[in-house]
Amino acid sequence: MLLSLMIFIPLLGMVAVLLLPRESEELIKRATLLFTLIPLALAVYLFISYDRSNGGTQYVQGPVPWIDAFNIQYHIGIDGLSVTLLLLTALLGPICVIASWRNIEKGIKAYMALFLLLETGMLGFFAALDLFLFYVFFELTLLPMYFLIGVWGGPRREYAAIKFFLYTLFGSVLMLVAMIAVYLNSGDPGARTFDIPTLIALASTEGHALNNLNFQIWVFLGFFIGFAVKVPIFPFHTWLPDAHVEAPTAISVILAGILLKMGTYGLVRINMAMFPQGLDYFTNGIGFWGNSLALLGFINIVYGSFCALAQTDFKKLVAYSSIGHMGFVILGLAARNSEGITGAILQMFNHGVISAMLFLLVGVLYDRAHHREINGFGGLGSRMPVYTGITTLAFMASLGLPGLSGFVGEALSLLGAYDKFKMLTILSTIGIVVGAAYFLWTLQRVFLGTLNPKYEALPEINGREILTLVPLGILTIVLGVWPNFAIDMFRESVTNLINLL
Amino acid sequence: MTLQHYLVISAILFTLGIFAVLTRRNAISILMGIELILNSCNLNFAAFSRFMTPSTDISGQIIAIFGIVLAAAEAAVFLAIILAIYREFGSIRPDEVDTLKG
Amino acid sequence: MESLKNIESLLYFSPEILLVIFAVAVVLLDLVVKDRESVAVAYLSLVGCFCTFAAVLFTHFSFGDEGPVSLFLGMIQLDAFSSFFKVLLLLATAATILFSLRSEELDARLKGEYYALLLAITLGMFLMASSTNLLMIFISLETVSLTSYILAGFLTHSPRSSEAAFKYITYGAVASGTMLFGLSLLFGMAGTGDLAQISGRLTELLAAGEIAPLAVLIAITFVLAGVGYKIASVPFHMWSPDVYEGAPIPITAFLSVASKSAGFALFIRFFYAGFGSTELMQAVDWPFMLAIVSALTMTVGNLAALPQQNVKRLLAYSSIAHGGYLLMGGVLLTSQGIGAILFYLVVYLFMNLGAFYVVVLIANEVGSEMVEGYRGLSSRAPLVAWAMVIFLVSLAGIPPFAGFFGKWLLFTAVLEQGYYWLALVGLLNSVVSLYYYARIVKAMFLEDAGEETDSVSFSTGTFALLSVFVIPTIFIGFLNIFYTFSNISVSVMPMQ
Amino acid sequence: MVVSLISIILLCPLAAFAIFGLLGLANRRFPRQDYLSTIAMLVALVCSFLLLREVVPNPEPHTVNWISLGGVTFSMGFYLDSVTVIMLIVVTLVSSLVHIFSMGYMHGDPRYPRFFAYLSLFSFSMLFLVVSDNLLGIYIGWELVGLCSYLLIGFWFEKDSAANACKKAFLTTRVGDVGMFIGMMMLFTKFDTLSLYGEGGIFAQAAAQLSTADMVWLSIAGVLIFCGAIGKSAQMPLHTWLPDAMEGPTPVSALIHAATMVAAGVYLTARMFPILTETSSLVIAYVGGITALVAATIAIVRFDIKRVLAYSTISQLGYMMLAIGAGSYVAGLFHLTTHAFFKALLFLGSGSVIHAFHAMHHAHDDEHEHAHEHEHGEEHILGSEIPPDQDMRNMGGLRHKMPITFITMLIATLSISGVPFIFSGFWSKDKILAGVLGRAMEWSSVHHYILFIIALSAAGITAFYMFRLIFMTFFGEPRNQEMHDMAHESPKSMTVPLIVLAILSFPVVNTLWFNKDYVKPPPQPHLHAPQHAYLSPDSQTGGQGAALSLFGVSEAFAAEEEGGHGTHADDGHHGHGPAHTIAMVLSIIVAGLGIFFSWLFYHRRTLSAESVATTFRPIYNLFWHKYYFDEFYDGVLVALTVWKSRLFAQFDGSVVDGIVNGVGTVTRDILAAFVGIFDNRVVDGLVNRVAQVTWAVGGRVRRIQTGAIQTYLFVVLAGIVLLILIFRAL
Repeated sequence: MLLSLMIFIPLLGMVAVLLLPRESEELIKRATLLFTLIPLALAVYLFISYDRSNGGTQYVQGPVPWIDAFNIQYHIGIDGLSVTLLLLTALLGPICVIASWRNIEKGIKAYMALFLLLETGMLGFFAALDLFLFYVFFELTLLPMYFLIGVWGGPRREYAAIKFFLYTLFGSVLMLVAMIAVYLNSGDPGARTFDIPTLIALASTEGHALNNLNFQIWVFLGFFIGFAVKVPIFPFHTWLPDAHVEAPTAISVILAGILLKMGTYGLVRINMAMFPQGLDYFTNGIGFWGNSLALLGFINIVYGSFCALAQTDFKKLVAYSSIGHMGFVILGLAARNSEGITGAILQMFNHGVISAMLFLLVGVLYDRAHHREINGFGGLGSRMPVYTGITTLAFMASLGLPGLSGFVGEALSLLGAYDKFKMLTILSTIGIVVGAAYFLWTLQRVFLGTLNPKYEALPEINGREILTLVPLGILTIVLGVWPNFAIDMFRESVTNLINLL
Repeated sequence: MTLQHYLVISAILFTLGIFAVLTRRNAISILMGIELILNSCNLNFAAFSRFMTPSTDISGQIIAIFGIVLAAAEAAVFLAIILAIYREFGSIRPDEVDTLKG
Repeated sequence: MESLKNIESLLYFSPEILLVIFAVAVVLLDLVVKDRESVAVAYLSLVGCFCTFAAVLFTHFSFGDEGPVSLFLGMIQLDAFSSFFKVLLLLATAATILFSLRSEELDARLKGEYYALLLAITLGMFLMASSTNLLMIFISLETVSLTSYILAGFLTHSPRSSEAAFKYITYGAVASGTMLFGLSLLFGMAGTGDLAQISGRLTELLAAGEIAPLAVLIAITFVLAGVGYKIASVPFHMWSPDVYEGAPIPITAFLSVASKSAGFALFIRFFYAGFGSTELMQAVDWPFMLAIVSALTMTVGNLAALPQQNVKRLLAYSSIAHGGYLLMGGVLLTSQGIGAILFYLVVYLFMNLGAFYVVVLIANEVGSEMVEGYRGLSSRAPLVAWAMVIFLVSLAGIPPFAGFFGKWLLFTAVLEQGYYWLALVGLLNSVVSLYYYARIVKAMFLEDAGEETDSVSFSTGTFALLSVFVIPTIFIGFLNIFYTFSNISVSVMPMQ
Repeated sequence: MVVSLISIILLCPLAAFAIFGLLGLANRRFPRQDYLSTIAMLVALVCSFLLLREVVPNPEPHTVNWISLGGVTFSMGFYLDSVTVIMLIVVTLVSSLVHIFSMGYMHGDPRYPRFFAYLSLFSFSMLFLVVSDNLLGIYIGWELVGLCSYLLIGFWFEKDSAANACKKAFLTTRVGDVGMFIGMMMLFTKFDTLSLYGEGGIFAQAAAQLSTADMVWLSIAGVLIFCGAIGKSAQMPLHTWLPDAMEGPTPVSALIHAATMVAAGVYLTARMFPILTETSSLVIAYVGGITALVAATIAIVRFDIKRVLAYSTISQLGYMMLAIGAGSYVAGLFHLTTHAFFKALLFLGSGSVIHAFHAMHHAHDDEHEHAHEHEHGEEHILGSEIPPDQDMRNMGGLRHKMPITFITMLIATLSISGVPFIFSGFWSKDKILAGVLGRAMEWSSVHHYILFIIALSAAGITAFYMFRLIFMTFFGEPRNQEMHDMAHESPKSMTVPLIVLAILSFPVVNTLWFNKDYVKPPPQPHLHAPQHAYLSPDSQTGGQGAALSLFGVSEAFAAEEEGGHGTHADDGHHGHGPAHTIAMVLSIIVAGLGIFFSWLFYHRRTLSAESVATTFRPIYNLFWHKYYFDEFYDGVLVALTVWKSRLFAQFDGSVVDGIVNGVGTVTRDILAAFVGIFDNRVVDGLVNRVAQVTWAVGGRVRRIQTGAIQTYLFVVLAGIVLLILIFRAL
C-alpha cells in the first residue's frame, strides 16, 4: 500500500496542480514541491525499513487482477535494487522542482503537472513486478519527457524532443514484440502470465518453453535493444546529446539521473534475471557474441569519453560523459559476478547523483551567462569560488576520484569485468584517463586562467542553487567513503540474481 | 446458347466497361462504362441462375433485377454529381478534376 | 440453422425499422419546421439513434443472445457479432450528428436531408454487418455507397466537396462493379447466394476438381476489390485521401470510422463464412494475400502521411494505416485475431472521432485545416490541445492510452500465429506514424501562434462532447469488460 | 591503542580540512585556518612519535569491512610496521614544518586559508596512503594526493602556466595510475582480495600458492603497479610533469613534490616488494637508474633554482627506485627518509631565497600587471623563460645577506652530495650503491654492472650541480645588484623550519635506520633460488644454492642488507664486504670530483661552463632541452595536428589554440575530433539518413496520388491483376 501510495501521489499531485488556477504560480510550485516531498519521505522510510538481510521483494502489493483477458495484474514490490533507485528518483524529484523554481518562465502549471506525471511513471517503473505494468510505466515517461523537452527546451528543442521520442519508441516496440513472445510462451492459453517473478521461475524451469537458448537469445535481443536505446548504448546513443543540450536543466537532471537508469535497471531486472541463457550467450566470453555485451560496454566507455573530449558545449560534454559512464554499468553487468553487478548498480546510483549535480551546475552557469560554450569562459574560479568548489567536487566524483562515489562503482565494475574480459577491461581503462582529461581540461578552460573580463560581475551561486546541490554532494561523499551504505541494500538481491545466472 | 456464350459476352462487356472507365475523357462516358460493368454482372447472374441452379431457384435473376435498380440509382446520383462538377469546374473531363491530390 | 420467414423476422428487424421510421420522420419534420436555424431535426435523429440503440439491445438480449438467428429466409443474421457492430455504428452516427450540429462548414438549409441520409447510411451499415447472402451484401454495400457519395458532396458550393463526391462515386462504382462481378462468379460456381453454403459448395467442387482454383482466386480477388475499397486497403485505397479531404469534416470522421467498421464487419463475415474452409485456403492462400495487403496498407498509409500538411488528409492516411493494422487481425483465422479487430475498432472509434472532432473545432474557430493552423494552440486552447494530444498519442499506440491496448491485442494475436515479420512491420510502422502525429503536437505545443494569440473559448457542451471521447480513450484499455465484449462477439464466427 | 592513535593522526588534518570546506560552502571563512591546520599537524606529529613504541615484529592489520559483496569483501585497514611509523613521522614532520614555513611564506595571499585547507587535505591523504594495509586504500590515498597536488600546483590558477601545469600533473600521473589499477585487477582476479597483509592477504597467498608458472603474469602485474609509481614519482618517461609542477607555491614543492607525495611511488614499490619478481625488479631498477642519470644531467644546465631542485628530486627518486629494484629495500627507504628531509630543506631554502627576492621583484616589475600579486611572470611551458626571482643568474653572494638560509642549504647540499660520514645523505646513498654493486656482482650477466655505473655517475653529477647551485646562489659577487640590495633574511616562521630540517640532515637523528632489527626487508618468496642464491649465506662460497625456505630468504636478505653496510657491529654479516668497501670508496671519490669540478667551474672559474657548453654543443643541447621529451610529445602532436586540420578542416582552430603538451593532447585532438565527427556524421547521420529515406519514400508514395481518378482506377486494376498473377504463381 505504501508503495502504491508513493507511486500515485505524484499523479494525485498532477490532478491537484491542474485544478489550481494558472495565475497562482507560487502556489503551483509549492504544491508540486509538496507532492514530490511526500514520495521522498516515503522512499526514505522504505529505504530505512527495508529488510537488508533478505534480498527478496518486499512491500509487495498484489497481484491484483487487472486485465483478466491477458492475466495482467497490478503487482508491485521492491527489492534492494529497486529501493535504491526509488530513493534516487524520489530525491531528484524535489531537487528538480527547486531547480525549476525560477527558470521556467512560461506555462509553469503544465510543466509541473507533466513533471509529476513523469515522476509517477519513473517510480512505478522501478516498482513494477508485472511485465505489462512495467512496460506501461516505461512508456508513461515518454510523453511527459517529449513535452518537457519540446516545450521548455532550447532552440533546437523540437528536433531533440522528437528524436528522443522516436528513438525510444523504436526501442520499445522491439521490446514489445519480445514481451509478447515471452507472454505467449509462458504457458498454454489461459495459463499465460506477465508476472515477473513467475516468469523468472518459469525461465529456469527445465523443459519449459521459456527455458530455451534460442528463444532466450532472441527475446534477450528484443528487450536489450529497447533498454539499450534508453541507456543509451552505442550506436543508439545519438538522441542523448541532443536531448540533453536542449532540455531545461531540471529535465536534463531527470534524463541523466533516472531515465538512463531505467534502461540499465531493465537490463538487470528483465534481461539478466529472466533470460540467463540469453545473457550467457552474450557474455560467456566465447567468440564474438560471447564478448558482445562487454564490447558494447567498452565502446560506450571509450567512445563516450572521446566524444566528450571533443565537445565545446559544456552540457554536451556532460551528456557524452554520461554515455561513457553508462559503459561501466554495461561492462559490470556483462561480468555477471558479484563485483561486476554490484559495481554496475552502484555506478547506476552514483551516476544518477553525480550527473544530476553536473547538469545542475551547468544550469547555474547557463542561467547567468546564457551560453554554455566552454571556451567562452575563463578564470571563473576567482569570481565564483563556491561554485568552483562544488563543480570541482562533482568533476572529481565523475572522473572517478577515490573517496568520492564515482570511483567505487567504476572500480568494482572493472574489477568484476577483468575476471572475464581481460583485454576489453584493460582497454576500457583508457576511459579513466580520458575522463580525467576532459574534466580537467574543462575545469581549466572555465575556471582557471585569467578571468574573462565579460564575467567580472557574474554573481556567485545562490542559496537555492546550493540547496539543490548539497544533498547530492553529501551523497557523493558518503557513498564514496562508505559504499556499504548503499551496497547493504542490494547485496542480498545481487546474490539472488547471481544464483539465477 | 450455352453458359459459355453468356460468360464470354459478359466478360467482353466487363472489359469494355473497364476500358471505357480507364480511357474516356468524359464523365458521361465513364458512367456508361460503369453501366457496362454492372450489366455484365447482371448478365452473369441471370445466366448462372439459368444454367447452374435448379429452375425453381431464381435468386440469380432476383439479384440481377436488384442490380438493375441499383445501377439506375447509381446513374442518378452520378449524373447529379456530374452536374455539380460542371457547375464548379466548368468541365466534366475527369482529368481536369484533380485539385485534391498528394 | 432454420431461417425465419419474412413476417416473423420483422420483430428481430426492429432496429433497422426504427432507423427507417426516423429517417422518414426527420424529412417530415424538416418540412414542418420553418426556422432554418432550428436544431430540432438533429435532435430528432439523435433520438432516433437512441431508440435504435435500445432496439438493438432489446433484440440482442431477447433473441440474439442465445445464438445466431437467421432472418428473412437467410438474408441477414442476428448475432452477437452484428449487435456489436450495430452499437458501434450507432455511436459513430450519434457522434457524427453532434459534430454536424457544431460544424459551421455544413449548410444549415439542407439539414433535413442530411440527417435523414445519415440515418439511411447507418441502416445500410447495419445490413452490411448482418448480411449473410450475396444479394444482401450487394444491396447493403450499395446503400452505404450511394448515400456516402451524396454526403461527401454535400457542400454544394465547395469544389473540393464536389470533386470528392465525383471521385468517390467513380471509384466506388467501379470497385463495387468489380466486386459484383466477383460475386456473380461465386454465385455461378456455388449455385447459391448463401454465404454458409458457398463455403461448403466451393470446397466440394474444388475437391472434385470441377472448378479451377484460378476461378476461385479471381472471384476472391474481385470481391477483395470491393471490400478493400470499403476499408481503404492498398491498392484500393486511393479514393480515400481525396474524399476525406474534400468531404465535410463530420462526414470524413464518419466515413473513416463507421464506413470502415462496417467494411470490416462485411470483410470478416464474408471471408470467414464464405472462404473459411481449409481446402479453399489451400487452393487460394487468401490469408497470405491479406497479410501482404495489410503490410502494404499500413506502410503506404504511414509513409504517405509523413509529408501531409492538411490535417484531414493526414488523418485520412492515418486511417488507411489503421486499416492495415486491423487487417492483420483478419489474417490469422483465430478468434483472438477477430476479437482484436473488434476491440481495436472500438478504440479507434473513440480516438479517431475525437481527433476529427478537434479538427471540426479548430476549423470552426481558426478556419484552417492545415497543420500551421494548429500553431500555438496549447496556449490558445489548452484543453482542446491536450485532448488532441491524447487522441494522437493513442492513435500512435503509446501506453497508457487505449490505442496501445488495441495494438497490443492485434500484435499478440499476430505473434501468437507466428507472423513475426508482419508484427515487426506493424510495429515499425507505428514508430513512423508517431512522427507525423507528433508534427501536429509540435505545431500545437512547440511553435508559436504568430500574431494570433487570443485564447479561443469553447462552450461547455463542446468540452462535454470532447470528454466523451477523451475518457474512453484513456480508460478503455484498463477495463476488462471491453475485452470480454469483443471476445463474446466473435464467438459466433466459424473458425477453422 | 594503535588504532586510536592512527585515527587521531588521520582525523586531525581531515577535520581541519572539513571545517574549511563546510564554511566555504556557506561562503564564509574560518579566520585562523593556518593555526588550525598547523596544530592539527603537530598533534598528528606527536601521535606519530607515540606510535614508535607500538611497533611489533609481525604486526596484524587492523581492518574493517569497507565493501562487502556476496562473496568478496574489500576491507580497509591500518597496517603498522616500522616502515609505516617512519613514513608517518617523515610526513607529519615535514608537513608540520611546511605549515609553519607557509605561515610566513604565504602571508598576504588572498587565498591564504584555502592554502592551508589544501595542505591539510594533502596531509590526510598522504597519511592514509601510508597506513593503508591494502592496495585499494593505497590507491585511494594515491589518487587523493594527486588531487591535492593538482589543487596546489594550480593554486595560483590565474596563471596560465600554473593551470597548464596542474592539469598536466594530474593527467600524467593518471596514466600511470591506470597501469596501477590494471595491476590491481590482475592481483584481485588471482587472489580475490586486495588486502596485502594478514591471513588471506595477497602476500600470504602469494607465498603459499604461486609457482613458477605464475611468474609471467606476476611480473606483468608488478610492472603495472610500478607504473603507478612511475607516474607519481616522476620516473621516466612520465617525469615531465614534475618540473612544471614547480608552478605551485614553493612550500608545496617542498612538501608534495620533494618530500612526500613523489616518494609515495617509492613507498608503494617497497610495499609491493614481497611480490616483485626477478623481471619486475629489473625493470624497476633500470627505470630508476636511467631516470636518476638523465634527470641529473638535465639539472646541470638549469638556471631556475626550483627546476634544478625538481630535476634533482627526479634523479634522487630514480635512485630510490634503483635501490628497491636491486633488492636493497632498506637502502631505498632509508634514502627516501633522508632525502625527504634534505630535499624539503633545499626547497624551503630556495623558497626563502625567492621570498627574499620576491618583494623586490614585485615592487620593481611593473610590466607584470596581473590579477594576482603572486604572479611570477609568464613562464613558457618549456621553461625557456625563467621568472627573475628564481633565476640563479640573478643571484650570487647571498651568503652574507641570508646566513641562516645559506648555512642550512649548505648542510642539505653536503648531505645530498654524499659528503662522507657526518651527513645522512652519505649513508643512505652509500647503502644504495653498495646494494646495487652487490646485486650486480651476483647477477649472472655482467652487463648489470651498468646499473652501478649509472648510480655512481648520477652521484657525481648530483654533487656537481648541487654545488653549482650553492656557488651560483650564495657565493661570488652579486650579479644583479639591485635585486641583491633588496634581499633580506626571511622571518622566523620560515627560518625555524629550515633549522629543524638542517638538524634532521645529520645521521644522528636517523638512527632507526642503523638498527637492523627495526627495519627489515620483507621476504620475497617467489624470487627463485637460482637467481638469488647470492642472498644466502652459502652463496659466498660460490654455491648456487638450493631453493630456500621462506624464512631462510628473509633472514639472509636482512643479513645482506645490513651486512652490506659494514659500519655496525653485525654478527650476521659476512656478506659483501668488498662490494661495500668498493662502493663507499668510489662514492666518496665521485662526490669529491663533483664538488671539485663545481668549484672549478662556478667558484674559481678556472674552467668556463660556457666554453665547455660550446665544445660539447650537442650534448649541451640535449641536456638543455631535457632530452627533448616535451618536444617529442609536442612534436608528435603538432605533426598530427596539421594532418588532422587538413582532414577535419571544419573542426575549428580553437582546439589547436588550446594545445598543451603531452600525449594526452594527441589523443584529445585527433581521436576526440575524429570520434566527435564520426558520431555526428556517421552514427547520427545513419539514423538521419534512415529518416530521410523514409520521408522521401513518403514523398514518392504521395506522388502516386496524382489527383486524377483514372489513375486511381488504373491502380485498382493493376492491383487486382498483380494479386491474381502473384497468387496464381504461388
